[in-house]
Amino acid sequence: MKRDRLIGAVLLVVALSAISGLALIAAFIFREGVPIILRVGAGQFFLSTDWEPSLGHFGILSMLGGSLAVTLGAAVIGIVFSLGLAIVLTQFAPPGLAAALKPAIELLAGIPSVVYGFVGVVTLVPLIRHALGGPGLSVLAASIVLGIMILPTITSIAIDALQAVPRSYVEGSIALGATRWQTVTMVLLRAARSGIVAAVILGMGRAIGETMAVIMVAGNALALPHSLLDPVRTLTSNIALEMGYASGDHRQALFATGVTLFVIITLLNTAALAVSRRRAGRRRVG
Amino acid sequence: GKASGRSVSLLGSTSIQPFAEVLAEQYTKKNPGHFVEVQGGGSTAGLQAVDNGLADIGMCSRELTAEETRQFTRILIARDGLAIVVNADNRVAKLSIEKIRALFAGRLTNWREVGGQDGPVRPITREEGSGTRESFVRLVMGKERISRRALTQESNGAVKELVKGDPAAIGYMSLGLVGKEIGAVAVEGAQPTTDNVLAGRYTLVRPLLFVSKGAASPAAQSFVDFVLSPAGQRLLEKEGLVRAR
Amino acid sequence: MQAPRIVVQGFTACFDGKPAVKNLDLEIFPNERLAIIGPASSGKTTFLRSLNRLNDLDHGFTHSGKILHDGKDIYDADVDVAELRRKIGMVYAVPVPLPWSIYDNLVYGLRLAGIRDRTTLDERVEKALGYAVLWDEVKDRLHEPANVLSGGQQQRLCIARVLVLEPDVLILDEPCSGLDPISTGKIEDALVALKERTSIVLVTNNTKQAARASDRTAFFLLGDLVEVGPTAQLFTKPTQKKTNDYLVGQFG
Amino acid sequence: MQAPRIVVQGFTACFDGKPAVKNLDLEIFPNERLAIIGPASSGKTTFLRSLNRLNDLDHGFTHSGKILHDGKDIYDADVDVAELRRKIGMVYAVPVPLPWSIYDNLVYGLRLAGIRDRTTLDERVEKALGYAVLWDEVKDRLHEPANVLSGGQQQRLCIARVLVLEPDVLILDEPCSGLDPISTGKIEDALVALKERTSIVLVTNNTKQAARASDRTAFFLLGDLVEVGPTAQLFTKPTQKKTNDYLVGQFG
Amino acid sequence: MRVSPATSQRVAVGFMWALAAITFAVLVFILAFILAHGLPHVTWSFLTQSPTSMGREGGIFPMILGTILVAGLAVLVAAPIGVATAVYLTEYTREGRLTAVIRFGADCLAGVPSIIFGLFGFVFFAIALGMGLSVLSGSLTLALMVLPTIIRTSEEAIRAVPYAYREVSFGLGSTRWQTVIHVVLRSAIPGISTGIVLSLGRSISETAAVMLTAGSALRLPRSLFDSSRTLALHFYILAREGISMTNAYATASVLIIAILALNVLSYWLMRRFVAKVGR
Ligand SMILES: Nc1ncnc2c1ncn2[C@@H]1O[C@H](COP(=O)(O)OP(=O)(O)OP(=O)(O)O)[C@@H](O)[C@H]1O
Ligand SMILES: Nc1ncnc2c1ncn2[C@@H]1O[C@H](COP(=O)(O)OP(=O)(O)OP(=O)(O)O)[C@@H](O)[C@H]1O
Ligand SMILES: [Mg+2]
Ligand SMILES: [Mg+2]
Repeated sequence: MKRDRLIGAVLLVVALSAISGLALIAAFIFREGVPIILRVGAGQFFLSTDWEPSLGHFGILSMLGGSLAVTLGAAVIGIVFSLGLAIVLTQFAPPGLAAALKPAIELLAGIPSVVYGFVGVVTLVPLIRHALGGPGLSVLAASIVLGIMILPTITSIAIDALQAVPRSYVEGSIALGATRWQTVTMVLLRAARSGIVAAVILGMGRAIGETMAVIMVAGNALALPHSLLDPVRTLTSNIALEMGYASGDHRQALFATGVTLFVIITLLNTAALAVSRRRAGRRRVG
Repeated sequence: GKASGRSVSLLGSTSIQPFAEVLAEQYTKKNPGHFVEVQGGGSTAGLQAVDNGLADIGMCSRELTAEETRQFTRILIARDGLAIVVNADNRVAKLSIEKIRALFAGRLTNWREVGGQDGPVRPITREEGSGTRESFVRLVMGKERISRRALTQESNGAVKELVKGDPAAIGYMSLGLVGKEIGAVAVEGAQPTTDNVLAGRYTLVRPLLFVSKGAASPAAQSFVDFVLSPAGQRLLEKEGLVRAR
Repeated sequence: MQAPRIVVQGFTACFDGKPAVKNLDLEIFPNERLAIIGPASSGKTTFLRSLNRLNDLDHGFTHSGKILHDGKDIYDADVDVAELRRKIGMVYAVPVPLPWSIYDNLVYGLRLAGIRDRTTLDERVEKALGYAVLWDEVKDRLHEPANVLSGGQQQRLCIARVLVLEPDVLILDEPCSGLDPISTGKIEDALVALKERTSIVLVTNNTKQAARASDRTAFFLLGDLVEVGPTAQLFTKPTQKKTNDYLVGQFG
Repeated sequence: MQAPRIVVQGFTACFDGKPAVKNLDLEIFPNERLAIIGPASSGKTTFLRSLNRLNDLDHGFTHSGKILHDGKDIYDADVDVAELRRKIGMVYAVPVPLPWSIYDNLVYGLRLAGIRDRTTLDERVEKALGYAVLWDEVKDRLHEPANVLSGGQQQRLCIARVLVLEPDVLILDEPCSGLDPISTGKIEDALVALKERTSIVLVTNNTKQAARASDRTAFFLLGDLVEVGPTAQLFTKPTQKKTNDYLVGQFG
Repeated sequence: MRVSPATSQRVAVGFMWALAAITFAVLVFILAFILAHGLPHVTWSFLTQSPTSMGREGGIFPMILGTILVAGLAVLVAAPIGVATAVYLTEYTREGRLTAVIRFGADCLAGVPSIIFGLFGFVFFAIALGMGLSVLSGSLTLALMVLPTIIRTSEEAIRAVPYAYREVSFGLGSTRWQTVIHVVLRSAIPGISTGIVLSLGRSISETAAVMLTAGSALRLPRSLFDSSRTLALHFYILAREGISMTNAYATASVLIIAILALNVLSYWLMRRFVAKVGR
C-alpha cells in the first residue's frame, strides 16, 4: 500500500509534466510575441489592415478577418453536413450500415491536410474560377476544404452527444405518436444541444488552426475580403508563409500572430468545455 | 543540424535550394564520404542560420543589405533573371518597368490598359521576406508597394501553376523555372533570355549568393570551390541560371 | 360481456430470430385491468411493446401472428403507427419525463396529434392530471421542469401524459418498481378510477400488486402464456403446476 | 458453541456523512450460514463490503465502531488489507469473471498471494472447483475463456475463485439474483457443503432462499439490524412487528 | 396546408442521406484522385532509392525513413507519458481540482494548432535547446502534439474496463498497482493501442509543425540530430515547387496507403477491444 502511494506520486509527476508542455508553449510564444504588440500598440496591431513588415507596418486585421471568414464558412458547411451525418447514422441508418460508414468518416480525418489542400488546388479552385469567376483561390474554396476537414470532428462529437441522450427519451416520444424525425427535432436535438454546440466550437477551433490546406487554397491576399470569391490570408498562413524569412521585429510580429491565434483557440476551447460541462452538470441534477 | 568534419550544411532561399541540391548531389558523387545537407527556409532564414550556427552556408537569393554585407562573407555563385510571367493565352508580350509596377501596385486593373484583352488583372506576388520578392521590389517597385489584393504564393512552382490556370494572372519568378506552359514578357524591349542577361540587356537580374560567417570551414570551402569551378558553373547553367562571371 | 378491445392471435415475437414471446393467444376487454406476471425474461415487456409497435424500433425484431385492435391488425401496412401509439398509451418502469416543463410534457402528444388550441390543451391537461391524481400537487407549477418532481409524481405525470391522449388501452410496464409504498398506493388508486375509461394492462413483478390491482391475471414463463384467469382464482387455485411453483416462490 | 470468527461492535458506516449501516452489533460463528435479508437500501451490501474493507475504495466512506476478525480489528492501521481480503472472500450479485481463461481466473488470487508453484496451483484449483460443484463441468476446458460459461456456471466459478484462497469467511451478495432455479439450487447445495470449511454470510432478497439456505437470519431495515436469530424461529415467530410486516410482503 | 409528419420525415431524411452520400463521394474522390495519378508510379525502386535533382527523379527512401523516425520517435515518447497520465487520472486520484486542471490542460493542448507547435518547437527545441532542425526536434514537437490524443483515448479505454473487474481484483487481495497492471491495462491495451495508432497517423500526416522543426533536408539522416524531410513535407514541396507532379502524386499515394493501413489497424484493434470489454 505504501508502494501504491509512491507509484501514485510518480504518476502525478508524469501527468503534471505532460501538461506543463502547454505552459511551456504559452510561455515561449508569449515571450516572443507580446513585446511587439506592446511596442506597436494593441490598437494598431489588431485594428490596422496594413501589414508591410519591410516598412515596419504590423497590422493583422486582414488576417483576423480572413480567419473569421473561412472559419465561419467552414462552420456552416461542417454543421450542415455533420448534423445530417450524425442524425442519419444514429437514427436512421441500419446498425450494420452505420458501423460501416463510421470508419469512413474517421478515414476522412486521417487524410493529411496537405493532400486536402492539393486536391483543392487542382480540382476545386479551377472549378470555382470557371464557374463563379474570380481567382478561384478564395474564401469559398478555403471554406469548402476546411468544412470537409472539420466534418469528422464535428460528426463524431455530435454522434456522441446524440447517443448520450437517454434512449428512453426517444422511446417516450415515439410512444406518444411522434415520428422519428419529429423526435429528432423536438427531443433529440434539444437534449443534445449543448453537446452539439461544443462540437461546433471545437470544429471551428480546428478550422481556425488549420494551416497547410489554407495556404494552398485561400490565395493569401492581404486585403479584407468583400465577397466569398475574394482571396484571403489567415493568421496561420501568415505565420507559415513568412516564418522562414523573418527576423527581428518581423519575426516577433509573427509570434504575436501566434499569440493571437493561441488566445482565440484557448477561448474557443474554454467555451466548448464550459458548454459541455454545463450539460454534464445538468444531467446530474436530472 | 550543424555539420562537422567532412559535412557541410546549407540553409536558406527556396529559389536556390533546388540548384544547391543538384550541386550537392554531384559533389558527393565526386567526393565520396562527404555529406551535404541542404534545407529551405528562405533567404533571411539562411542568414540567421549562419549567424546562430545552425548552418555553415546560408543561401540568399537577393542582394545583401549594407548591414548584412558587413556581417557576412558574400559569395556570388550565379545570377538569375527575374521573369515577368503571364498566362499562355494572354496577348500581352512586352511591358515597360513602369507598366509592370502599375500592374502590381493595383493602379492598372484591366489588361486593356496595357494592350491586352478586356479583363481584370490579378497580380501574384511572393511572400514577404522571399529573396525573389525582395529582388522584384528593388528592381521594379522601387518605393511603391505591391497591392494588398495581390495573391500571395509561397513558391515559384505555385506562382507558375496559378499563372498557368488563370488568364488574368501576372506574376514574377525565377527565369530558369519558367518553362513552356506560360509566357514571359519582354521587359523594356528585351526578351528574357540567358544571353540577354549575360549581355546586360535584360535588366531584371538578381544575384544568387552563398554567405558564411567569417571564413568558411575547410569542408564548406571545398564545396564552394566546387560550385565556382567550371564544372559547377556548367551545372548551374544547365538548370537555366546565368553564370557568376 | 363486451367485445374484446384487443385480440392477440398466435402472436410470436422474435429478437434476432430468437423468440421472446411464443404463439400467444390473449384477449383484452374494455374496462378491465389485466395483470401480467412472470419471472425475469419471460417476455412480459416484449408483449407490451408489441401492442403499440414500439418493438419496431429494434432492428432485430420480427413477428408473426396477429394483434387486432378493434378488429384491425395493428401490423397491417396501412396502419398509421403514430395514431396507434396514441391509442395504446404506454408507461415505463422508470418514469421518463422529457427534459422540459410539466406542461410541455403533458401537451407533447396532443401537439403531435395536431391539436394547437390553447383552451383544448389546458382542458385536457387538467382532466388527465385529475385522473392521475396529480392535479392538486402540480397545478401551481405546471411550468416548472418536470424533473423536479419526486419519483412517484414523475410516474403519475407519465401516466397523465398518456391519459391526455384518451387512449383505448393503457399499458404499464412495472410502473411501481422504483417507488415507495405510498406512491404505489396512489398509482393503484388511479388505476381503479381509470378502468372506467380504458382497458389497463399492468405488468408487475410484484405478485401481491397483481393480486391487489387487477381483475384478471396472466402468467408468462419463458415466452409462453402459461395461464390466464380471474385474479382471485389464479392466485388461489392455479390450474398449472408451474404457476403454483412460481407463486409459492420456488424460483424467480 | 465456538468463539465467533467475526465480532461486529457498534459499527456505523457512512457515505458522504450519511449512515448506511447504524451502530451494528453482530457475531459470525465458524461453520454457520448466516442469511441477511431486508428491503432495498437497507444496508446489506454496505455491511458485507465493510467486512472485507472493499468500501475503502469509495472516497466518501467513513466508519466508526469495530469489526474484529479473530480478535483483531480489521480497520487497524497495521492490517494488511490485501491479506484480509483473501481471508474474507466475496462473491457479487452479478458473476464477474475477469476476461481471461477459467484457469487464469482461478489462480489470480493465488498468484497475487505469491504462490507460483504449478502443482500447488493445480491442486488448489481442482479442490475449489470441487467444492463449488463445478469440476465436472469445466475440467476439460480450463483454458477456455471464462465468459463462455453460462451465468450459473460463471457464478460458481466466482465462488471457486474465492474458495481457492481458503477463506475464513465467505460473503455472498445476492449471488443468485440473476440465475435460474436449477443454478440457484446448485449454489445452495454448494453452500451446504462449504459450511464445513468456512463461515458463510449470504445476503439475499429472496426470503424463501434465506429460509432454505441458512442457519441464522438477520433482518436489516434502513441501516438498522432489526432482528437476528435462528432461521426457523425468525420466519415463524419473529419478535419484531417490522420483521413480520416485511415477511408477509407488506412492503419491499 | 399542414405537411404530414410522414412526408416531412421523408423529405428530411432524404436530404440527410444526400449529404451523407456527398460526404462519401468526396472521400472516395480524394482517394481515387490521388491513387489513380500516383499508384502507377509507385515502383519498388521508387520506394528504395534516394531522390536525385530535388526529387524530380529517383525515389523517396530517405523520406520514408525520415517519416518513420520522426513519427515513430514521437509516439515512442508520447505513449508512455500519455498512458501514465491516463492511469493517474482514472485510477490514482478522484475527480477534483487537480484532475480538472490536468484535463483542461490536455484539452487545450489538443486544440493548439499545429503551426503553433511548430513555432514552439522551433524556438524551444531547435534553438533554445540547440537541437537544430532535426529528427529529434521534430519528433519531440510531434510528441507534445499527439499527447492529448493518447491521454484521451487511453482514458476512455481505461474507463471502459468495467468497474466490477477492479472490485473483483481488490476483493482477491491485489494492490492498486497490481490491479492496474493485471486487470485494467491488460483489458484496455487494444483500446490504448487504437489511440497510439491514430497518433502515429497524425504524426505522419503533419506538415506545418515538422516543416519548422525537422527541416527539409533530402539526404538520409545519419543521426537524430540531422534534419530529415518527411513524406508529407516532401509531397508539399514537390507539388508546390512544381518539381515533379508524377513524383508528387506517387508520394501522396504512399502517404495515403500508410494512413489507410493505420486506419484499418486501429479499426481492427478497436473491434478486438469492444469484443473483449463487451461494450
Ligand atoms: N431489444 C431486445 N433485443 C434482443 N433481445 C431482447 C430484446 N428485448 C428483450 N429481449 C429478449 O427477449 C426475452 C424476453 O425479454 P422481456 O424483456 O420481454 O422479459 P420480461 O418478462 O419483461 O423480463 P423482466 O421482468 O426482466 O422485465 C429475453 O430473453 C430478452 O433477452
Ligand atoms: N458507494 C456509495 N456511495 C453513496 N451511498 C451509498 C453507496 N453505497 C450504498 N449507499 C447508500 O447506502 C444505503 C444502503 O445501501 P446498500 O447498497 O447497502 O443497501 P442494500 O440493502 O444492499 O440494498 P439492495 O437490496 O438494493 O442491494 C443506501 O441508501 C445507498 O444509497
Ligand atoms: Mg420487463
Ligand atoms: Mg445490495
